[in-house]
Amino acid sequence: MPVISYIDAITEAMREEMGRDKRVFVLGEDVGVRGGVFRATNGLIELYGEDRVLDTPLTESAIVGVGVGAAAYGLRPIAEIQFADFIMPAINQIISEASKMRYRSNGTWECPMVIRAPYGGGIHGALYHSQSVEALFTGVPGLKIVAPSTPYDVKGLLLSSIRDNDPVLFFEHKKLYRFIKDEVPETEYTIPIGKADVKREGSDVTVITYGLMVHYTLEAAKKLAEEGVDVHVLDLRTLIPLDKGAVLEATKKTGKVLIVHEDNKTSGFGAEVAAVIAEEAFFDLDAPVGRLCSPDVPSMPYNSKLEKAFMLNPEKIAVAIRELAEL
Amino acid sequence: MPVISYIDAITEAMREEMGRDKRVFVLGEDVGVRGGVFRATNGLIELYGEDRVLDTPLTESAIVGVGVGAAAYGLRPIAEIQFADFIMPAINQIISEASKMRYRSNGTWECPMVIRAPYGGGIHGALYHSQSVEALFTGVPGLKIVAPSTPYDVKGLLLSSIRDNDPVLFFEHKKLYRFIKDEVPETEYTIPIGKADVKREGSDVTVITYGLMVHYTLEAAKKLAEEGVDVHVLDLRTLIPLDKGAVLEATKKTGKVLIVHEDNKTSGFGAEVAAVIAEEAFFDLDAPVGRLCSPDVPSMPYNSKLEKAFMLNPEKIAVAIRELAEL
Amino acid sequence: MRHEQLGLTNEQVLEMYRYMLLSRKVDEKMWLLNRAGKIPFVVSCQGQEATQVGTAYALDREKDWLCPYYRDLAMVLLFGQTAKDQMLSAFAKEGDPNSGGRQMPNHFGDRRFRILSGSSPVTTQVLHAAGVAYAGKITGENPVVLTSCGEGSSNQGDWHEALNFAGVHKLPVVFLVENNLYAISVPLNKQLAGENVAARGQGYGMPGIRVDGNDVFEVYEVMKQAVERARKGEGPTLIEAVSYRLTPHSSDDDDLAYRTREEVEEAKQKDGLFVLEKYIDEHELWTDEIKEAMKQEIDTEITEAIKFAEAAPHPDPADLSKHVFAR
Amino acid sequence: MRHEQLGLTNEQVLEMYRYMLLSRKVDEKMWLLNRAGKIPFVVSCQGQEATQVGTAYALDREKDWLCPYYRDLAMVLLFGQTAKDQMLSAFAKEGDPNSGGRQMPNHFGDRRFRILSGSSPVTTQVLHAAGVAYAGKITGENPVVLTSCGEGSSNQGDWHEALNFAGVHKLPVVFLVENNLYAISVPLNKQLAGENVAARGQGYGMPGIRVDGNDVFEVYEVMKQAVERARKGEGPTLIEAVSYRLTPHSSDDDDLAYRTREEVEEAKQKDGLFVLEKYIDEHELWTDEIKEAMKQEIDTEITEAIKFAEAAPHPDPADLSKHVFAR
Ligand SMILES: Cc1ncc(C[n+]2csc(CCOP(=O)(O)OP(=O)(O)O)c2C)c(N)n1
Ligand SMILES: Cc1ncc(C[n+]2csc(CCOP(=O)(O)OP(=O)(O)O)c2C)c(N)n1
Ligand SMILES: [Mg+2]
Ligand SMILES: [Mg+2]
Repeated sequence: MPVISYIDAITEAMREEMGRDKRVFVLGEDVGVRGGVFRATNGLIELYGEDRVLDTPLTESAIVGVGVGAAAYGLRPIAEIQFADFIMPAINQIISEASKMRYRSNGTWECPMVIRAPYGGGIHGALYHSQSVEALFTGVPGLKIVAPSTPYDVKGLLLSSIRDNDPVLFFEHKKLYRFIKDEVPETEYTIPIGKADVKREGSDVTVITYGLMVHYTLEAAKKLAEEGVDVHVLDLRTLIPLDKGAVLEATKKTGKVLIVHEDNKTSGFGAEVAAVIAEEAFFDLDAPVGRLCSPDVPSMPYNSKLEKAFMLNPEKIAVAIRELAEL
Repeated sequence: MPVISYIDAITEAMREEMGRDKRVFVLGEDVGVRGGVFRATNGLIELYGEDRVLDTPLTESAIVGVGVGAAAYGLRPIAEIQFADFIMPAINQIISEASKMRYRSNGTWECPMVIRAPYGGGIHGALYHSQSVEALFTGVPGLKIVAPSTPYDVKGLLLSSIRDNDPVLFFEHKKLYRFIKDEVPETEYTIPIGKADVKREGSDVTVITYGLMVHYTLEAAKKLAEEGVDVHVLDLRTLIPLDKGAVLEATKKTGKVLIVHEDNKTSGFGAEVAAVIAEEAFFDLDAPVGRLCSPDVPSMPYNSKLEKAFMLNPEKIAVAIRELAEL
Repeated sequence: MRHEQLGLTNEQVLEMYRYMLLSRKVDEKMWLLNRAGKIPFVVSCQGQEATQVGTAYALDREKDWLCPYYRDLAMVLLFGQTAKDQMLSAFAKEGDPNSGGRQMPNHFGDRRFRILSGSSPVTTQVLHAAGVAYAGKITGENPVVLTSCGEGSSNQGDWHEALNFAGVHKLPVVFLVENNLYAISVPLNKQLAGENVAARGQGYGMPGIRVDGNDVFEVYEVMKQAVERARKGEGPTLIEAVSYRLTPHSSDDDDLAYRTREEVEEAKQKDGLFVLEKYIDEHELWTDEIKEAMKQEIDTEITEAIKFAEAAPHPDPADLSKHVFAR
Repeated sequence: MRHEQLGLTNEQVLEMYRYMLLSRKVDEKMWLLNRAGKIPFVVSCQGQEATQVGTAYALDREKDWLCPYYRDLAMVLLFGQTAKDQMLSAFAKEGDPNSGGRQMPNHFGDRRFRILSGSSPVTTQVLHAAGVAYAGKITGENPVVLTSCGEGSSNQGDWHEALNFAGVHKLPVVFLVENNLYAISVPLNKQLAGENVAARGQGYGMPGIRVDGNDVFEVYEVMKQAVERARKGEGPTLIEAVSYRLTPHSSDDDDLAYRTREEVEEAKQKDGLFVLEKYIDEHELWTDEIKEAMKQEIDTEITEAIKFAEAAPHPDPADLSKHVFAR
């Protein structure tokens, strides 16, 4: 199997699905000739032309709103938001329109659309090119929310998202784009939306996480294994619908849960995961449900020392796991 | 003390503070001659003129964005969003601008501004005049979020919000506007942001809630008292900053916690409250942390039977408390 | 005669009138039902029927699409909806083709007639229209898309983004702004910098045309040209039709708080329905019998629609959670 | 001579040139520092200095306000910031007056000079400008507010809402659009329906004027009139200054992916800095000594600024959580 990067897996998924399904088209800022500022749509305009690889004006509400209209018509738009931080002007179209189209029309209209957005930090992006914005949407019924951590997962989940009949927010951690490579089949495969994945089996402490933090946690786990702490790592992959079964099972596995995410703590998605555990797996718990997250500040600063102070890393994660293991 | 309605308490707070502080001004749709579609700004234009009671064009992003500029200049805008559901077009200005002004400028600029928004349902408002939108903002550091339940609280907290040097989202439950009356002092008083309030002392089950649900819970508690179940009711009043001390104390009080809110369950603010309890009061708990919320559907329908099926009420709350009490 | 110069037959003129009258009467009945406590909410088309009929008449009602707003009753009736549909919606019954009773009345959406489901937050549909037209263009089916909104709504950011997008891609969209001089209580001079919406067309590289919205022939004529232009691939047109809202903003409004009875009475003299009736009378396009029969027919149609809708079943409360997602 | 007709002294022309050159040189140095791996990011003013200097020169730099965008280096230098300030920001040091190293370079904000802190999401500042002007107007202090953005950004909804708001209230704002023909990779014809931003002025009831942004005198002349108009209470003006971005979009961009080397070379021939230098040469407004001395001075200034900034302290990581709220 070829070994490719996270971003190449994304490009492949779009390229292949656009070849298979004429209804699929891509729109966003600089997605055409430039192939996207991160190069996720690299080569697509040459293959599929500028009608299906559409450079839009610099207008996020239009990118999503035009997508909603095109999806209603019967196409399958993939909208790229250049940085997740810039999804804000499109929130009205996402929350008032895309998420409610099916419900408000009593199932007669729908919005099969993917909104891709690179999120996350640790790349000197400062306050407005580093944000984790997923928690803005996890409370909005009608949206599916996906945030994969590996090239294999990102390709399989992007294909499922494009084929899904509902709006999917597809969050790609931009630090992962070129950070990791993976074996990815050239043959068609999909990964179902709504299924978490155990990335490491362990018996002492369960970590539930997603995105870049999966890798940092696995690093921490490797180190802790040497100390005799055996860490179980669940990668949510999909945030909404949350794979409750997997969360509860992972909790049962060790009785000690640490939720880790890059987003700030208060009302981050970890809150929902913790709440589900506190409600539905209470009697399986041997210790308080921990959350290790970024601090509650507006976003990570540009200065490298401040950025480092903001970001989680394998060391910080290891400390928190160790503490929990010792309880 | 005069007995006045929730909405009159809001009007009074603005009227008095505009009299005391020339920097305060009101802007929004129909807030002038019409006195607001709910009449919250009734009489203000007559007293303070159209420069300080400004009918804006139908543009929420401008209402907040102009407010941000005016606040930076040194004024104290109170922006009215006609219905909380229509705050979506302003989210970029709230999240990217208002919440980050102080942080990004290293404390040299600020945004002392109140954004008032009537939220909540049960008033035949259908999908777009009924939403609870608070959870969209509780994860955004830099914003304070207030959601009072009584005329006394709403007046005291609105005064504090106007005087606060940071942006405050002030959520008013529109069903409460004329639903309840209360003794409200004519003399100046404030209630600090960030302090929850025990609305009923009890020893069997703790309910943590806010907004309209405070009243429904108190009704349920009254009924349950007759059955011998003694309910402790904590009204959060402020969501951010969360009064953790009060939450933990209320948890300790009974060891059994039910969180109740009108917003849908998944990633509602109850998730954060449950997560705090699961992390910081775990050993005080005698039972799983319950959450009783609206169902995870996009919003409540217009049809009265569907609306009723959506909304919580004292009966549904009583059932959930009873279940918890019996655990 | 004017209508002949426009290529309209006598029968067509009578049909135009019929739809204007039907709309007016359905609307009037809704107010009565509301005042009688039978339906919770009304928002009217009264005073704007000439604009709406002139518009819909210029479109291909077998092929073209509508992204209308809440006052466009006459438009959707011409596209195929019936008085019965309106009453099912007003009573929020299961059979409501727009939303199965989930949305407020006048939140149109009907797959049968290519009327895309709309929401309450104003102006979002204007972007959907661009999306539908874009999809129609790249699939080669090329329907013309008519989208409309109030003049107040034309100040929203989405409106700008939509006109610009459609202008860039020369999409077959006609942007109609129904200027009724008020956005709820806010008069033109506080809404619009230029008093004139049509003047904005130039900035988007498209014709901007202002017409007398009370003159169904003038609207039809200009609309016809715009539709032809769109059909030929020459791009979008902006049309501002000026008329007046003869009712309060909605059943929750009290318009005498912001405009005088005299002003409303004066506007009634120019009412497009009245103007067309006079035209038909003067040119003797009908006999008294035909006229009477038409009125009778409409009355019967509405009476039966109300009877049917009142007796029709409510949606099943168990269906509250249906149609959040596809499956 | 042209500058005399505009009331500019020889000294002023030299000062204009000095600031254009200073900006250019600071900018060029940043690229070198970036390529040397010393600073992570650069976004340039190169090619737009004439526009910016002509603009700032027409304002009252002791009283007026700026809500600029990320290319406006020359503007903020004229308002009082220094090369040292820029380097502190580029190195993200504690002493950076804009943000204490929290924001990327060119995210200007400086209370000392009434430069309102800006963010990365484009066009939000245009609404802030309207808010500052509104506040200045109702307090009677009436500063003129200059706000700017790129032509791509002028398609955002906030831009529309801001121009309309300012138009309605005849606010003393000058809206500058620096049209450099590209929004990252997207050329004008894919961004703008009309090729011409100035044409939009009419739709907001304000003059819309297009100038050669390479001609500092033309910009100054038109700007002067707009500022006078604003100062006299006659309302806002829209000015579109056309020039060219001589560098890639930012240090992360590769502009040859979307434009030819020849095109860039051709634009360099029209470079406003070059044009002004020729004008000064031709009219012998300086001697070779003065010219050389100026260049020398600037070089020294920048070299020292870099030395200072490199040696300056980083912000204290412990301050990460400072300035989220007032206390
Ligand atoms: C985004 C948004 N903000 C506010 C409202 C509340 N609202 C409903 S209609 C209306 C006025 C609309 O005025 P206009 O666009 O002129 O249309 P008209 O009702 O006059 O036909 C307002 C403020 C809304 N529906 N959506
Ligand atoms: C809301 C938002 N979307 C996207 C971006 C990413 N972005 C930064 S600059 C830019 C292009 C800006 O073009 P233009 O307005 O013409 O200004 P220029 O850079 O050409 O001066 C884009 C897309 C952003 N900063 N903000
Ligand atoms: Mg109107
Ligand atoms: Mg540009």
